[in-house]
Amino acid sequence: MKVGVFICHCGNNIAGTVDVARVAEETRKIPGVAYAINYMYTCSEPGQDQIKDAIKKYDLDRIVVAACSPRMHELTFRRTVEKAGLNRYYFEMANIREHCSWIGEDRELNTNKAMEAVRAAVAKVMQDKPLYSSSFAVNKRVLVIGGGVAGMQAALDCADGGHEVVLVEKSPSVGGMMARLDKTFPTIDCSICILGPKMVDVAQHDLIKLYAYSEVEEVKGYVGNYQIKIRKKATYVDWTKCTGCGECMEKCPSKDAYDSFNFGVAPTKAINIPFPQAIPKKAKIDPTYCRQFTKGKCGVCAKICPTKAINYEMEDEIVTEEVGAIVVASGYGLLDIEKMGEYGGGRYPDVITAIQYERLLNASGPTSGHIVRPSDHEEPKTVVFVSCCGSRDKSIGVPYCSNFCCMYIAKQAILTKDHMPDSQSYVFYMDIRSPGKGYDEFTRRAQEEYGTKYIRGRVSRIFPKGKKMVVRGADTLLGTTVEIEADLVVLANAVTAAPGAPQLAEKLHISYDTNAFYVESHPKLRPVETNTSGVFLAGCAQGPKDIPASVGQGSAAAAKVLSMLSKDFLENDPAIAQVNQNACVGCLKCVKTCPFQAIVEEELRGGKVVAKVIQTVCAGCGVCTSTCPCGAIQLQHFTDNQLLAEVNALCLS
Amino acid sequence: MADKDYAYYPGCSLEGTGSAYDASIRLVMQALGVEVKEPHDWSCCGSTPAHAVDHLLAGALAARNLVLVQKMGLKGVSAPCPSCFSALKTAHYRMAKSKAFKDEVNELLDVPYEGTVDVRSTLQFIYENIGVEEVARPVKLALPNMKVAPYYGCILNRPPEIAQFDDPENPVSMDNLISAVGVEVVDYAFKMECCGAAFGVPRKDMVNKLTHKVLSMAIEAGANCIAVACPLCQQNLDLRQAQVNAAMGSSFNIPVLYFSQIMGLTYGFTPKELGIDKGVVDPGNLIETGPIVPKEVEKPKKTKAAAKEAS
Amino acid sequence: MPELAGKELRIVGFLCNWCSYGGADTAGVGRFKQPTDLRIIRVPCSGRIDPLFVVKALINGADGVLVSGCHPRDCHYSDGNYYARRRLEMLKQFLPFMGIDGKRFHYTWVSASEGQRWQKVVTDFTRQVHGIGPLHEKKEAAK
Amino acid sequence: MRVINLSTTSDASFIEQVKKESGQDPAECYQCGNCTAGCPYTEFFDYPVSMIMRLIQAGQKDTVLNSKAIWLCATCETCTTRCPCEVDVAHVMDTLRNIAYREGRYTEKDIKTFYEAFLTSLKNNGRIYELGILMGYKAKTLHLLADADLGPNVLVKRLIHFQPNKIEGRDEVQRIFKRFAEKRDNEKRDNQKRDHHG
Amino acid sequence: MNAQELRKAAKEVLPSVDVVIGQRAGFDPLHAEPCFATKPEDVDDFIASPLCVHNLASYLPSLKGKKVAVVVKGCDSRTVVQFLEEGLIKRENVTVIGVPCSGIISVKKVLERVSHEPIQSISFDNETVTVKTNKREEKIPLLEVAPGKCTTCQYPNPLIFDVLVGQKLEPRGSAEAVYDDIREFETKSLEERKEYWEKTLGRCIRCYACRNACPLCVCQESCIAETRDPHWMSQKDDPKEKMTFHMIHAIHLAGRCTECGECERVCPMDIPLGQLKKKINMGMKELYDYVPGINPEEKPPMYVFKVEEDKIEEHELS
Repeated sequence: MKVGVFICHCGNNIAGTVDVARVAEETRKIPGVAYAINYMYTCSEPGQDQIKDAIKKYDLDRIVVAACSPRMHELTFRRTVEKAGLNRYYFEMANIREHCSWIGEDRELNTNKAMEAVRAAVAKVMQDKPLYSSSFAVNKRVLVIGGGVAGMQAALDCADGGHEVVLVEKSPSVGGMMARLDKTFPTIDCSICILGPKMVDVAQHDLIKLYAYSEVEEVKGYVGNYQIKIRKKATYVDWTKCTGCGECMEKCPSKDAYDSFNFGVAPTKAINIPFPQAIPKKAKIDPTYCRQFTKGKCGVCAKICPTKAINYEMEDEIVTEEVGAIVVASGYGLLDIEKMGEYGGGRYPDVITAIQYERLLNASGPTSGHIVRPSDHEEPKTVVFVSCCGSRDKSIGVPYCSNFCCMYIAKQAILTKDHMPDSQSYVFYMDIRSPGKGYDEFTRRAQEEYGTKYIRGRVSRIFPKGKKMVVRGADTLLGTTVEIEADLVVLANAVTAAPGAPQLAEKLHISYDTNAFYVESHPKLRPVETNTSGVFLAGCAQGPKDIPASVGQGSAAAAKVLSMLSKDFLENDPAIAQVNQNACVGCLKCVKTCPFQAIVEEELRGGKVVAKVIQTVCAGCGVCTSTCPCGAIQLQHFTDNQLLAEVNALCLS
Repeated sequence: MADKDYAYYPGCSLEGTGSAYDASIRLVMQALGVEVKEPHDWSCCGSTPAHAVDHLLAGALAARNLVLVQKMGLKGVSAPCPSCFSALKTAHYRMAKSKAFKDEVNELLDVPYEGTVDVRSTLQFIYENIGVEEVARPVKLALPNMKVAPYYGCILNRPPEIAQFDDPENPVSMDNLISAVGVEVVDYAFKMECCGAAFGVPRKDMVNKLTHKVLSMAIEAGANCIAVACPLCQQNLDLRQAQVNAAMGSSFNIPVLYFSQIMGLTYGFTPKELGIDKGVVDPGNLIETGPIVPKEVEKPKKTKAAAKEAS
Repeated sequence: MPELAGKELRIVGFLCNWCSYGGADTAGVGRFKQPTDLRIIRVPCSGRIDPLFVVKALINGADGVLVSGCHPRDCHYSDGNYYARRRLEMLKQFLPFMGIDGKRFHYTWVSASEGQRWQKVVTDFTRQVHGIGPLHEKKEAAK
Repeated sequence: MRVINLSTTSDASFIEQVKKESGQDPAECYQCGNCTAGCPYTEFFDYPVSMIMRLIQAGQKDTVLNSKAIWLCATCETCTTRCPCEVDVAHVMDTLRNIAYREGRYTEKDIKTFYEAFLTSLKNNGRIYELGILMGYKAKTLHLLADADLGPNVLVKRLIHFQPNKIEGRDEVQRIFKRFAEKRDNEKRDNQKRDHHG
Repeated sequence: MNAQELRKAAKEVLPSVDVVIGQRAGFDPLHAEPCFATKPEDVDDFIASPLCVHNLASYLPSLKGKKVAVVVKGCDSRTVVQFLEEGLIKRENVTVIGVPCSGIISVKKVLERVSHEPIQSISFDNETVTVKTNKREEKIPLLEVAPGKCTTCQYPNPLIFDVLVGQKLEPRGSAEAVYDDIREFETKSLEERKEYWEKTLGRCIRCYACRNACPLCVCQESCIAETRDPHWMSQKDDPKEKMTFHMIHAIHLAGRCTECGECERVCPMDIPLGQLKKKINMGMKELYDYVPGINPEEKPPMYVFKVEEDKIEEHELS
């Protein structure tokens, strides 16, 4: 065995606090090391060439690079050694930068530590085995979860790329939050006017199969070969017959149903089509309000429906779809303002949320765009906007900024003035966050052209006084408490993860952060990938973001899907578990603990029962290896012997 | 149902200005069949002046009393006065949280505090350990004229980490107790805005303004009587009403009763027994009792915490 | 020589690739200074860490062993750290029975973003191990 | 307006002291102003609460410890309850008052006198004797007529009793005060020694 | 215990199984040996007495695929249950003949008691053992020559059985007292414990009898103490390697060991190996509220988890 070791200076990053020449010198004494040298920038092209040349010149068969973190350059160097004809797994990195030169102050100790790291890496590389990927066929259909603007964008881009798309939307219509907005910042263009055509495209695209009012029930399989169970929730209306004429909604006698599309700003009918531009434009019965369900008799809609589409006996239906890639665009939720006791916690009718206000502003909303106070339906003259309602408030568990509230508050303030020129708006803010193109100018316009009064401080208390709501906040620039007697208070309540986000993540085997937003593979370089290959992210499911960013991410996720599906076969990572059938005693404890159900029981000829790894499902965690009492199942590249070699190198000397 | 075997720490105010609070609580407890166990030879909790001057001294003065309860072998202690409650509970909380602080405090004491005593306000004790159902049982009479605005003051349930009782922004315990004995309650926004009582002696200017705000909000909401659970609040809102009127040009004349006095009235005790005559503002016909008129039982209001749990 | 005699003790760390190894990288990028005693072995997941590796290290020369994985709920492989927690806790309770101070072995959770937490874990654990002293007789390092 | 030279006047040891004694990190405050907004006393303060927090962050020891605000805070806990950064602001105010008291800075003398009258009564009797405190306070502040308008009412209604209620364990309470005084004296001496050597 | 009843029961079971495993008299009066009965006359050799020290359940996994009936004491039955928990045997293939047991003998203790004089006969009456040697006759209370597990036995009655032979008995002593010996050992200092184990385990000759006798050591010839891949241990005669081996054995049995005592019984060097496993079991009970071999429906704690563990707290660094 001839190991070559390359010790990188990383300019002064390593050489500054580690005596790299001495490390090389000591490394040469390690048995098995045939060649060791230190070099300025090993990852540079000449640096890599040096490795390739040395492999040929000295007939090296294993390579160690002592440099930065393997999370940084492991792949780079694997490719290098591969180009020089070695198996890419005959390579190890010793991290002497992040874990050594950057954190230790004493040159002598650092140098010693670097030598130790090299010794462990050499011990490991000498135990390394060549590994080879195997390939498997890819199903070229795509599942998109969530029919908001991000999901629709991803679905359309994938479909335009020639792949069949299964789009699953939880609510009865696609459109998401954007469909509820009146106007969008900073252009003040009508939200549904720009979104509507996209929704129609989704409905009419030959390659898009839309499941509205449906949810993902179960996800099985692995990248390239997923089996998805989808629950089509009972609508009690046969959508193959419903024409969306709206007759039923008009005649329905149950008028107090909660309107989730309008966030309860006004009631709706028990049978309803959520909004005029809905896609699909189909009616659905809400059984908690429908008299047929609550009282057992009514049947008005069934009687008048011209196509006889009503079916009170309908039940949920489970369908299965097979896909190769998944885009998760499941959107966001909003903080329940009951958590804000000092703002009345939802007890005062004239303290509303911004999305409710959006519905009041909207011409197709329940008030036809007329702004009225919920308590007495009078037009408010003084409107106070409270930003950071829950956001950046770790005391209620939302430590982050909700990203786009500053902008929509400015928009709503502008629209308020447009609707009611004699009104006065106030905005309580902590910081105005407006870093997008044309955004800061927009918030300035709200103040300069529309006379919105911005007050720098948080609101501490909102309480009623006669017909008014008193908003007591601080003006920290004035250095005192201020009070405003408002007719209407609009809370910019925090953006939260969508309800049920953790459960969906568990089904998909993707990680979510403490706030239940989904975690991308790398915050900068892999922003739409997840740690589960084949599953991609778009929109607010990954974190609060505005419309352009969501659309951008939808397209980015689609691009990732398209590039993945451009191949007919995918290669698996060979660093997965492997069973030594001779050693396996068939106790099958590994089957019990595998988090991915990647291990199954196999009966050999002669009746011996052993464990068997499904290569494509195994994710390479190694739980099985530490479960197996006899070491018969080994995670490749992290086998017991490989890790023991490192332990022994560090301990037994 | 939680344990009812708690000590009762009246505190200095209830021996003086708040004697009517003490008397009414003892009567209410008697009607509810709960024995009042006063720790022998209790001392002052230290109140605001102690913690304003030094946390360690404050901790030790309070902890001496917790040690007395510890010696009685009881699970906990209830204190009617929020100031005492806060002093005792804060001492307990900080000693539980920091061993260093606990050791320092115990160095000052003859007998160390082991950290085992559950401290509650007497309001919390009645509300949680006895419960609204039991509280409704001894009711004999109605108070048809009374419309009560419960005033909680600042520290009965604040800060929530320490007080661990009711909702810190919209408390409902006193509302529910008074409703439970059949008396009408009005909701208003200043249930817990500070009335400034702590500075009643040295800074009357501040107190007048703050008290004025609280009283006007309650009256605006339609109340003709204020219920309190604090001897300092009672003194401040009642005794100083004339001072407030003089300073602020108002003409308030609203009686301020302890919640326990209101409960006592419905249990059939006389105003004199309950010390209602010790108040400055005459309650007049508000305390006239009448026969109970059965009405639909209102559901108790939910606290935020309970609502959250339910969802 | 494995540790600089007199200045260091021998501490072996097992870190999961996705969270804690990344957290240690983050600490490095942030230049958060740490004691140098720790030697890190990278594993894909804390669930890969057989308690026997810890035993092996402690019996054969390590004075302390540190294991760190993703926080519960954050495991890259969704469940690996839950198994690790059970197994390592078992070991933690068993070691003192054999006469090995349980404080020589610590397991914890550090995410890839928690550079400062990593610095604190390393600093505190190193101090803790130094507080107990060496587990093995130290041979004079041959210079 | 005063110009503050942050290079020369920011007292890092003061920030550290507040942090240590209160157990709260002033750096966690991001100056949203919620405490100031909710504080019932803002109108009486010379510096609103959020500005006291800012002054601590800026290490302005004298301005903070000489402020009226720290004496006028009634520890009503509104700020603590609503602080989005989970800073126990009321406890910080209390700590500042403790430090100011120890250093002999009493910007609101009447309040300090009232506290002392209260604690003296406590020390002497083990319990509080309201009339005694009032008398002691009036004698010291010379506000002899304070609350005189209340007098007849109070006396008539017998709210205040005329005899102090002394407890048996008075000496135990006095021992608390004694040990406390000794402890603080020793600390002071140690600090002086250290300063001297340092 | 009554041998007649046992033989009767075994004969009734025999036609429906391939083999009935019991114990019969061994090569000397003190020893019994396993007896694999396939014919009714084999059953006539069965004995039932404190001499029946073998845990016969150990044979079950190796007889996979056969219909087997096995005679078990209370403690042995836990092994059966544990096999079921781990899916190592199929319930329908096993017929359990349960025998309540008031204690067995420790051959080593008996021999010590009679100073290793050759034994001519041994008999049992209630809980008294009468031993005749070539020099004398001695009556000894059974518990004085019983293995440690019997003195605090909580499971005198089989926990699982198809046929029960004999009357059910009461547990011996309180459940808390079971771990008294462990707690007492833990009053020693860390240094004393380390020294004790170094010395005690130093006696080990690495014969692997403990492992071979252990019913739950599923690996047997694949045991990582002897394999090259993975290469956990060298064959060097070194105290560290001995310590490593016994810790491997104990840790592999975490949440699995039913404390049948076979490892100690067979150890030629008289090493109290059961203590290591017992200590870990104590932790399993405290941490996961789990006792091995009690409930066939349970899952051993090392192969499951809870997202929120009830008893595990984050460890603070000092």
